[in-house]
Amino acid sequence: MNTTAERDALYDRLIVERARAPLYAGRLSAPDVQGDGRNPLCGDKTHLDIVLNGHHIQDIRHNTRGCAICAAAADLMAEHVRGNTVAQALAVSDRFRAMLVGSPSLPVVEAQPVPLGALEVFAPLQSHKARIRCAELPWIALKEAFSHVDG
Amino acid sequence: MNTTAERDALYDRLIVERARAPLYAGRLSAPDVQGDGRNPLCGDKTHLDIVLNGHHIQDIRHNTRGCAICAAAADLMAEHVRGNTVAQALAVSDRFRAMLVGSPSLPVVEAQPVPLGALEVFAPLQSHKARIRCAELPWIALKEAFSHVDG
Amino acid sequence: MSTHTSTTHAHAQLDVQAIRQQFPILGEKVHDRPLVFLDSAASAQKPNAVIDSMASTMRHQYANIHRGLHWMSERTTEAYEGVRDLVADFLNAPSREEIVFTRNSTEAINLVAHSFGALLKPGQAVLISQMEHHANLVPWQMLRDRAGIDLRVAPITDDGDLDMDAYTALLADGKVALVSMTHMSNVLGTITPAKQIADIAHAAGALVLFDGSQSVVHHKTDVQELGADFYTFTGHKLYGPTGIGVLWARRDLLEQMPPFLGGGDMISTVTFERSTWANIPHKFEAGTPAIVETIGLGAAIDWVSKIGFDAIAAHEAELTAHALTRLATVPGLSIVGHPRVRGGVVSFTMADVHPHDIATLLDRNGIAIRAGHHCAEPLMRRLGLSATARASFGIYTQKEEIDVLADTLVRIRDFFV
Amino acid sequence: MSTHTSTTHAHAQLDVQAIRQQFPILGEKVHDRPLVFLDSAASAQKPNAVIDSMASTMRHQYANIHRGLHWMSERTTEAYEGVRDLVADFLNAPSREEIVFTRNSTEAINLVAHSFGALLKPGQAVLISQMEHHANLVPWQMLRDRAGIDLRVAPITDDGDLDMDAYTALLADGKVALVSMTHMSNVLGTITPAKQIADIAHAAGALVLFDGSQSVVHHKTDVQELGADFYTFTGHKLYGPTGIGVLWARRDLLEQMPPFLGGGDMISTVTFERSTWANIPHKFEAGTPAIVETIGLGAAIDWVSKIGFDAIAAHEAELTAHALTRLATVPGLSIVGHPRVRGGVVSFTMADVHPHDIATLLDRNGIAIRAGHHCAEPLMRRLGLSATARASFGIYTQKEEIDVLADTLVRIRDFFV
Ligand SMILES: Cc1ncc(COP(=O)(O)O)c(C=O)c1O
Ligand SMILES: Cc1ncc(COP(=O)(O)O)c(C=O)c1O
Repeated sequence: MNTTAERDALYDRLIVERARAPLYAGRLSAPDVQGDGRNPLCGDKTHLDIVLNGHHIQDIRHNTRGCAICAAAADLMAEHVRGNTVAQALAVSDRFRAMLVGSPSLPVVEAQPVPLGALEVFAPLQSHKARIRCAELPWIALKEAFSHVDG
Repeated sequence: MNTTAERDALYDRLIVERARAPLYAGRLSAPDVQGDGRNPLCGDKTHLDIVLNGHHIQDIRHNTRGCAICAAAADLMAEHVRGNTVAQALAVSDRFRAMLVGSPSLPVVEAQPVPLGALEVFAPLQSHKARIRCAELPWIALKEAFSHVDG
Repeated sequence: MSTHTSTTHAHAQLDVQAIRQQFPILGEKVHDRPLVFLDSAASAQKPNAVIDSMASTMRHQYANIHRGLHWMSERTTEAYEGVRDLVADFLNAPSREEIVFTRNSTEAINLVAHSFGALLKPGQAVLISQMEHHANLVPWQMLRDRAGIDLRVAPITDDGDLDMDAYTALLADGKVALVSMTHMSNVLGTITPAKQIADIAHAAGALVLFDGSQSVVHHKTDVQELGADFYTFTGHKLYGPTGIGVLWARRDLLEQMPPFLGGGDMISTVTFERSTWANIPHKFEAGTPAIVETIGLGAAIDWVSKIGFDAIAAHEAELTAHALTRLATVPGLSIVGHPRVRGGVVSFTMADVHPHDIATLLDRNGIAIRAGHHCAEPLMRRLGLSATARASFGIYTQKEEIDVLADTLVRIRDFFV
Repeated sequence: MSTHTSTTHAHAQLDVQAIRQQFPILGEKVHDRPLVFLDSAASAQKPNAVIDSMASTMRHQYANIHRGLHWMSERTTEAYEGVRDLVADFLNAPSREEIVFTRNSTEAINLVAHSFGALLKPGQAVLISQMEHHANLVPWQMLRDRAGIDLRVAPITDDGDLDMDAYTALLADGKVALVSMTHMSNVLGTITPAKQIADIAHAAGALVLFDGSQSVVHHKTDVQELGADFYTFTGHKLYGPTGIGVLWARRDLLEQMPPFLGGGDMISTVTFERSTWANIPHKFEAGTPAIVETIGLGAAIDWVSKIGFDAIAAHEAELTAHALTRLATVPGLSIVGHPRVRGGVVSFTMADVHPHDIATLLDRNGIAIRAGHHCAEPLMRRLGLSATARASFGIYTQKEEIDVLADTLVRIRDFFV
């Protein structure tokens, strides 16, 4: 589907692949914390299982039913935050959100710039505001999981 | 007030005079029937006292508080229907209404044309629809008065 | 599944090109592609006739209505009240006083739930169907919770038709005071057998309201022939303005119902102690109405009437048949709903591609469709789906646009599989 | 009587000619005379900026909002929601989520009477004033009759000001839950001391709603500075479209209040058994809103803001002062209401000439004013009148038009006496 694909930086190959064949899908047998996200508007759902090691995210798996944006966002989030401290993960979350909404309040020079890496494939959502919540859903679930954990 | 008067066939001299100095204002001491009209929108009010002689309107007086159109309509109505039979008066009422609303359903050739005489000064109300009810109020009171009388 | 419509003169032909010329927006580009607008069931685009009538009212002849004695006010009142005649005619309502202007269909149904609902007693019931838009569900839930009435739901068949036996059975105990049902589903396209629904309701002592939001757009509506007691529709789906809708109800019902909103224009007299109400329909129109929008609705009705529902229905039946044929060739695509009689709305899903991804990818190609629960969550649950993609057709839709849709869907599917 | 306004920069000057150029309707003739439009308090005329923004939305960028994933829908949603920001700014509301779009002021007040009213208990009271428009009286009467609350009426002085002592006394027993009062009388022109009214209400444990239908047009409104809890206004008096109004309310109040109308867009989830509500403000906006009208309201607010309330208030104060001076010279004319602070609305009567005759005769001369009870019957009764004539002024009003009014009134009076 050349024309459509070319026209559509939004559906980066990476997003489509991770939606189809996620690397971090599944459940963990003994998670320390769990989180859920649900968007009643479109039926998107995600569940997170997380194993902590001190402040660090030792392992993370997601169980996602939803659109490609949501599914890929969950998988790429899991990949990105694995090994992070909780505080680092939450900082990524803020940075990710700022990228999506194109926030002008984003500090231009950050003391400790938080790299987004592969998560930058979601940047084109800026012009599809109605889909931003799809990419955010896993991050909402992550925040929920950490809501009882000190950073 | 030349310009205004000239421009304003609606406020015929006759209307203004009858509003200011009505000939049929007042009450009758022993009316056979009475009628009331009231327009809450503008506070116009009229009360009719009528003495009948068989089917004929022997005497009629009105007590009107309202705008010039309403006051003059009451006075000219009283003048017009005095001596009429009830049936004749009601026929005039219909004819008057048809004139005001410019009814296209008015029969073009009437078997017994009902002359309106001086009441025709109200014809320009056709283009001031919001004022038609002012001229109609006395006729509504007349209908009420006759509602228990056989024509 | 047939694509039957009530048209009798199939030879009535639409000049779609000439019609498209009258919709400036159809010349716009989206993501550098010509706009292919297949979302008319959400809201239709507006012809110049409507846009110009609104602009010209504001430019040349505007003032507040009803209470003014001056020329601008009298002319604007005439224009506004003239639309009441037009709407009465459009629905073949017995009288203009039975036409109440509202913001939209939603407000019209809420008005009935509030004012007719005030006449209901605990233990009485309202009966809706499984395929209602939230607009014809939530107001009745709110009434149920407020007034202790019962809310019943008539099931649909797997094809997406009302289950007539179950419907009849739900009326059997004589407790249903009102059947409130869609005249056309905004998800399945189903055109419900309104006359039959009304007859069965009446036989059981129930009144009937039809939500005509979708259906008035596609065929001629005759509330007397249908045997309706209430009927609602919304201007913006009928090529008219936003902010204006219509409730039609039988005179005796409107007369019994207490008012809905209080304020100017709906009163006869007011004292601090008590107020008395104006005659119908004014009793139900409080405050300054959507004057310019009502006039715009009049222009829309004029415009649609001039084209004629014979031609419109024939055109839309052809489009719908074409869409069903073409979409059947897209790998992995399933049509949602196979009703006996349908209007120009087609819902579908695609294996392995979420409806939201379909919608976004179509949009990148300039094609506007809708995806989601379409304000009919309980219906989605009945269908076992969380969302569908929906293409819907209007007067200005061209067969070629449906071809573009089908071709693009094939490419989207390739992309994902 | 002073014609004080809150303007501080009296030097801010309006170029009235340039402004009039932007209102095509002001070039119209009525009965062969140039239109002299002195009825803006009933509804203002619309500048090109508003007309064009609505027409251009419908021509170039329109679709239903919120639920759409396609470009037209997203852009229209942005435009619609952008107006919420504008309105929040216009009223200096603490947050955009506190802005609810309604059809008009009347619906906004009804929404509060319904949804805030649902939180009141029998024995609690709502306090209004003697000079309320029916829109701020009838909804409370209906609530009283429905919910068993008490409705109290604060008297006005003979000059047409709120009687502050009586007002304070009516709050003394602590039973008043809500004071609902006009911020400017549409009959007397009175601008009420809102800040003081709010302080006294709050001290007595009552909340306060201001009906800003008339006042937002004439001066800058700051709901935080006023200490308001609810505030309402209507688009069509603010040079904006019909069919769109605004309720502002404090977030915590909106959050506590149950929804008003049920339907699409106001829900979070729906099953046949129960529904849950969307967050504020959407909880209060059921169904397809007046999308194009909201965008038009945004254009009106932009337009008015660019001119600036300093200049507007100064211009209208000058016009009002001029009107009071010139009308004083008309034989037999009495001004109705001599409030301490007033906006650009002047009611009057003439000995021996009924207000309706005045209005019709002025109209024959091209001059549009209003005559009647102005949807304030109880106020008329308080004043011992059945009707008044009312001239009202806007941004586009010229001193010369007031002169034409006064001269024509003299001739009308001559005609009758
Ligand atoms: C003081 C006041 N309140 C309320 C209203 C009602 O406004 P609307 O008819 O736009 O709801 C008006 C205008 O008519 C008014 O002047
Ligand atoms: C079947 C049906 N009913 C009701 C509605 C509600 O219409 P509106 O949002 O204009 O009130 C719609 C459209 O959204 C609909 O499709």
